[in-house]
Amino acid sequence: MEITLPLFGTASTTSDSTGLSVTGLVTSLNAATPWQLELPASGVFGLTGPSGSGKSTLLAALAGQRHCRGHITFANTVWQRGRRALATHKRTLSLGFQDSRLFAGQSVADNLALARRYSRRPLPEEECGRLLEAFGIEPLLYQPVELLSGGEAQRVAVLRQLFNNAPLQLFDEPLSAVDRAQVLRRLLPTLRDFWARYPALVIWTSHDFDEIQLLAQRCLWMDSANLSAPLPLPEVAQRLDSHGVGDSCRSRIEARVESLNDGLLTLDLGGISIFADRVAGHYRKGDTAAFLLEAGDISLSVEKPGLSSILNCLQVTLVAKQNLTDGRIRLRLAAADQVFYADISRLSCERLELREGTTYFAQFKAGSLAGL
Amino acid sequence: MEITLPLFGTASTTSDSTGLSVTGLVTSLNAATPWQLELPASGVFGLTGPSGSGKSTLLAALAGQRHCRGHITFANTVWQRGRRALATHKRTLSLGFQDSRLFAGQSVADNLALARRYSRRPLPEEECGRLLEAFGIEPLLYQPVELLSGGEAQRVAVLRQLFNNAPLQLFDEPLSAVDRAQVLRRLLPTLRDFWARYPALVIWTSHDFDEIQLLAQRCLWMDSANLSAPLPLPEVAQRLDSHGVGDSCRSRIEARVESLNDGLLTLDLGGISIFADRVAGHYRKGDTAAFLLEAGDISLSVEKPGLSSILNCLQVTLVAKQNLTDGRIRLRLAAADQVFYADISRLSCERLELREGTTYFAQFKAGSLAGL
Amino acid sequence: DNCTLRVAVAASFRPALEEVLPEFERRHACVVQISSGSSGVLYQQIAHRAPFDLFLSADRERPELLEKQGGALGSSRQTYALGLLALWHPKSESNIEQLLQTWPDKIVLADPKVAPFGSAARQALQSLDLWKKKQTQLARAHNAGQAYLMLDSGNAQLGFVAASQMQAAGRDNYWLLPQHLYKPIEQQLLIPTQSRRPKEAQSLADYLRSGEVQAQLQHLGYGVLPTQDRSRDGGSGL
Amino acid sequence: MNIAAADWQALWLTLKLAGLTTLLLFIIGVPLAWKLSQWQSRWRHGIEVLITLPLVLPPTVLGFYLLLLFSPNYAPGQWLSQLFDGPLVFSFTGLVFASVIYSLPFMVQPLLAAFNANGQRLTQAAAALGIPPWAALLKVLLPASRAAIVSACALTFAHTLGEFGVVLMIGGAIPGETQVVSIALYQHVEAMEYGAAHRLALMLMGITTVLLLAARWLGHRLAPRGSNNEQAKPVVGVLG
Amino acid sequence: MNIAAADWQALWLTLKLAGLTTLLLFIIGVPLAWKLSQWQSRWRHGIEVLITLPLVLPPTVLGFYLLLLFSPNYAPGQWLSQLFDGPLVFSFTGLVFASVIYSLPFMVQPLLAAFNANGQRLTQAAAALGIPPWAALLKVLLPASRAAIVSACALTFAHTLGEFGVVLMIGGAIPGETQVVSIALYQHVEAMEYGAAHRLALMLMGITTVLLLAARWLGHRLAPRGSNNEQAKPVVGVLG
Ligand SMILES: Nc1ncnc2c1ncn2[C@@H]1O[C@H](COP(=O)(O)OP(=O)(O)OP(=O)(O)O)[C@@H](O)[C@H]1O
Ligand SMILES: Nc1ncnc2c1ncn2[C@@H]1O[C@H](COP(=O)(O)OP(=O)(O)OP(=O)(O)O)[C@@H](O)[C@H]1O
Ligand code: MOO
Ligand SMILES: [Mg+2]
Ligand SMILES: [Mg+2]
Repeated sequence: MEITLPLFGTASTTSDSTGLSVTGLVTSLNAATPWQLELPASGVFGLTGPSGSGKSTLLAALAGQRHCRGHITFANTVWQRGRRALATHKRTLSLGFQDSRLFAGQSVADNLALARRYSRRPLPEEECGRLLEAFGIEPLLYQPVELLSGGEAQRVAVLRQLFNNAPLQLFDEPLSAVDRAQVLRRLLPTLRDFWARYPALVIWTSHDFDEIQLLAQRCLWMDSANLSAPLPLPEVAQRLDSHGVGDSCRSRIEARVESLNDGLLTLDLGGISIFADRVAGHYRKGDTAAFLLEAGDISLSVEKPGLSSILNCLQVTLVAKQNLTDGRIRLRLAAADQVFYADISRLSCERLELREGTTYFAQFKAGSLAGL
Repeated sequence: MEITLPLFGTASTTSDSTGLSVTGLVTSLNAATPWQLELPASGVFGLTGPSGSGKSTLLAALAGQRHCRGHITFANTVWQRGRRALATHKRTLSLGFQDSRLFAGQSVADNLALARRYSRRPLPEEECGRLLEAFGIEPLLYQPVELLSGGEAQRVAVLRQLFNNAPLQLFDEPLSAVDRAQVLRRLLPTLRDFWARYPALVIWTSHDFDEIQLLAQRCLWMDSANLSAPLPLPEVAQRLDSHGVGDSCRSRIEARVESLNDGLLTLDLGGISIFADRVAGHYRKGDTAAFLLEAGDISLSVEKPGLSSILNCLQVTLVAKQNLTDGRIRLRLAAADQVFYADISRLSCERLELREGTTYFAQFKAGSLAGL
Repeated sequence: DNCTLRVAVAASFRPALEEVLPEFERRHACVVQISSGSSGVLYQQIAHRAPFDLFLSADRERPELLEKQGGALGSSRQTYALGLLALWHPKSESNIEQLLQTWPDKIVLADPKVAPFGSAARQALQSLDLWKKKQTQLARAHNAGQAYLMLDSGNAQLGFVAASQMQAAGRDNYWLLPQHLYKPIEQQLLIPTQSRRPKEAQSLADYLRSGEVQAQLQHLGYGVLPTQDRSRDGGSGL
Repeated sequence: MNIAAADWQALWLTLKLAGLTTLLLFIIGVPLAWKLSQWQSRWRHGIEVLITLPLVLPPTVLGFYLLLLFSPNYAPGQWLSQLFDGPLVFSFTGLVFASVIYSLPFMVQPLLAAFNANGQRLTQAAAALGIPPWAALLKVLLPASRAAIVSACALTFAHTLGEFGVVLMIGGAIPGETQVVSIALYQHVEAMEYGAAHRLALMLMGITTVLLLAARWLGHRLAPRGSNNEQAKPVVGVLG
Repeated sequence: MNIAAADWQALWLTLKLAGLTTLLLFIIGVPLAWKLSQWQSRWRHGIEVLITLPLVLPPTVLGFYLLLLFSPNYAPGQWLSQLFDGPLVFSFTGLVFASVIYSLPFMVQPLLAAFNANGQRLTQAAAALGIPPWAALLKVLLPASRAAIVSACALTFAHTLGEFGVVLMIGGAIPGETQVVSIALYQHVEAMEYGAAHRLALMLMGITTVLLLAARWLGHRLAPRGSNNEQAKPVVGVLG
């Protein structure tokens, strides 16, 4: 098979995947654990894992900027075969570095113009204007990049990459120095909308799992140079959890939109109405929407609870119990074909005499459902 | 008064503050809004605010690395008077830069050794070893700094600054590239313990408010080059909120430790027992400990609720109601001389017919109390 | 103590000097250290007290000037050789004048402003009334040595050099220019005031002017010294 | 100042020579330094040392070897003379050719240092946006290396102005063609026309100073506005 | 190879001169370049241009002015001669002195470029840890500028080796004292001893090449291990 492989950079007929296909990729970091990866031609994927685990190394290897061997194909084009590699600029990708790497000695506008000029799929003028506006870069356009603040530089770097609009976009902790308010309120929604309009395969590396959850459906997990296949977000959340973030097990819940009144969203979850507020974005009646529900936000009671400010109450089946390292107990609950987790204290578990297979009432506040 | 000011670098007798005192500090960024600041000789203070608002500029001005005028005194020593500035290396401070700035061409060990060598209060050997261990830097000691991953470089930079152990320590987004798990589980507890043993005045700049809450009692807020006086954390949380992070209003609650059994902490809050699990760290009976309670984690009911997995139930007085931009309502509650916030949906508020001045039952799970 | 003589010699005379020195060293049990350079540089150095015991210039003007400035020991200035101007030619049948007249290419000469052989070449061209006419064809070398290099490397085929150079290289594609075309190139020596061994220097001067060496010099491409100069034989300032 | 017409001519010729040489060396030196800075092989060190070698040979000796190289007696000289449509020796073209070889290290070394320092990072960043290598050089690396370019060009220009031994050897000091100011100056010194020498030396240094200052000022002007303004000021009047 | 004793002597003298000059210039150049790189005044450009000027004057003319400076006929020369306990002119000390002036730009320019590039950032970082300026220079800036230092020293060394005009003027070509290899080489050429000239030139370039390569290798070895290893490899055999 090695022999019949097509020439570099030319369309491959043997490879039938239009997405990214990585097999047996080995760098000096992961000699023992070659990386495998199969991703579709478009979609946003998170990438997270402990510091120093090899995330930046993976991105550099994908971009052909780090010594490696193995096999990389993207959009039917061979990028790497064995030790032979296609030059970075010939790969239809863009890579954002952890340290921004703006082009020194030039203004912000120059940086953006260059990225757009060499784009393979240039964005229309008005789209660029919209992005500039959303990223708050307009007032900085004629500033030399050396004078930008840390967060400003990161925003310019992301913007530069968006202007480039490559089919494969790799981001390395791109917004770590921007205030969370701006990220959550303006940047992430802008990015989500942008990729909806201009689809691309995006790998978004971040230590902020919220970022990943708001952008991606699935997430890659890197730990000590071991790369996992794309995982559903709850599973990554659990891994993060086992790495010590005590409060980050969030479950993804999908429900059909029933109505949106006065900021309160009514959803249908297997016949039961549940409520969500605090949800920005556009929901249309009949759409299926996804939400995050934090395990710690759910409480359980044996009998149907009385009137309280907790709006949502679901009848759930307790599937499994698991002891957490911090002394609490994680309950795996099932309702309406969906699985989610609730973390409660051991004391509650004993008091309520919870048993697997039994049905209970799970309560959570409308505000606990985080819209994506 | 200008005339009677003592010479630079010599102990001042007119200034009676042993801490940091800044008056009328003006850089090219804040010509219209001079900065004032009074901080004690030791303690950890957060610094946060939108990207590009001037945080790094403030730190640079304090360190004497940016053109400014005004008046800065620390520990009875004049650092800046008018346009005359004391050279950075003569100020008893350390400044960590947003971009790590490790000493290029040297190994990690060299970097750390240099910082310790020129320390004015060198740490004992075993303390350094403990920090190295806690920061996970030991295996990297002989690596050239050029090869460190983003998060590794940041950890080395923070460590370098700790080894320097200056009386005033300024940090600029020092852990933004480290995974949250490590930050919350290992680094922040280590830092808290360190500064308990080696007190210093610390300004900790971060976009991660959790970091600040876990380290600091008070926080400076910078917005469009306007610097506020040190604020209590809930107030900063609200400002962050009004800047758009919908889910970040956490209140600080202080309670006396009653007992610690099997991972469950029993606390006394004005005569009522409340429970907290998921709390790492060492608590001793009789200590007063601080916890964070997220506004969204609290639910209210009119009557005393029945048995559920929600362990904590407090009788509270509703002090004020405030409409949030996302359609929810923030309730200001008072109990046992403490004030905290609860966010509930408008629907609940209407259903429960909440009124200011009335007493209700506030419920929250044991897991919702995050230990500091 | 052993005797060392430091001699500053014009570059063009160096080969000849090296030829006759061994005999002198043998007779006087004296080691001679040679420093060669262009006469102009050597003049500058000696004027600024360079520690030389004897100065062999390639011209007459500089020793004269040095003497006038009080840089010479007594009346040590003397002529020790007569330079002969030669024309390097490309194995041609025609005569000097004709060849120079009709030559279409570059003509090499040493720089008339700084090199004695250069100013002699200028005089010769002026005598032939070619100086103005050939201005644009003249390629100036820094000194006679470089002029020779330009010709020897084949970058030019016609030019003025010193006869001594052609002799030393064993070449015969040259003509001696008729002596009436240029002022004689009187090469003079003097003993600088700072000389630490004026006695030995004087004996070297005398040796150079002796009949035996002069005969040798004629084989090396130098002319016969005019008699009035020989009459000053032995005139030591001591 | 009282400067002879021939000296003015020499001055003008020298400026032309130095300017042309700097321009040519810029065109040659930039890609050369860039390729070298990207080349990871151990041979690279060899080439870098090779580029330094024109410095090591005394200029007159270098001139001597150039004389041999230009000689129509040998193949290279014949080939060069065909290439440049006339012999290189005793011609302005030859001077330019020689100056280019002679001043090569002055252009390449500072550029190489700059490219080594931030070349890899920036070229990677450019390639990661699909910018091909040549465009990366011209549009990313050069603007970022502005200071090094000014420094390299200034050194090259100055060195060519002061070029003496090589020119002396292969130029032939033909007024208006190869008689550059360094030769005129030396002639004045040797001919003991000290007044003229001092005047010409002053003139040369004056003109050079003005040109170099202008180049720096231009390099500064071309930088995006605002840069370097707000850096830490040297501390004034610190006591204690 | 068949090299005369006098040539060996000249070679040894030259290496001594170049080595000593490089060492002295390193000691002078590092603080000078550093002060310049920190100096924010507009005068800085003037000083930088001033340092370039030794390049502009033809070496022989520079030598001429040095001759005037050293001359015991005038006051400065007398003072210098007292200072150095003997006249500078026509002595090895004088050659060192002249070489230091002559090669100054070669040491200062590359260092200045390096210090300008990362000096401010690193010095700030050092000062922000209480490290005083001098310690910052020695322990932070120099290790980070290793490549520039090697380059600067190599240029200085090479340039001093090839120094001709200045030495010619103020040296007096006294064997064993001031007769350096460039002069011996030129004398061979002038005396039409081409064989000896070629041999000596080859020898000179050979020794220089070895020394420069060794310096680079050393500079490389001194860097913390591992650096530069894992950078992007040039792409091999790319088709399409
Ligand atoms: N040297 C400078 N000269 C002029 N303007 C500057 C300079 N440095 C920064 N600025 C501008 O001043 C503003 C404040 O910058 P600063 O770095 O202090 O922000 P910050 O609060 O640290 O932001 P971030 O959180 O993104 O790091 C920014 O808009 C920046 O562009
Ligand atoms: N060029 C290199 N050569 C050798 N080792 C390297 C190189 N670059 C990085 N490393 C090491 O490889 C490991 C992985 O680095 P990498 O930058 O991929 O981590 P990362 O997952 O991106 O971490 P972070 O989240 O901190 O940025 C680190 O321990 C680092 O020290
Ligand atoms: O010294 Mo010479 O003899 O003409 O150059
Ligand atoms: Mg990384
Ligand atoms: Mg900042």
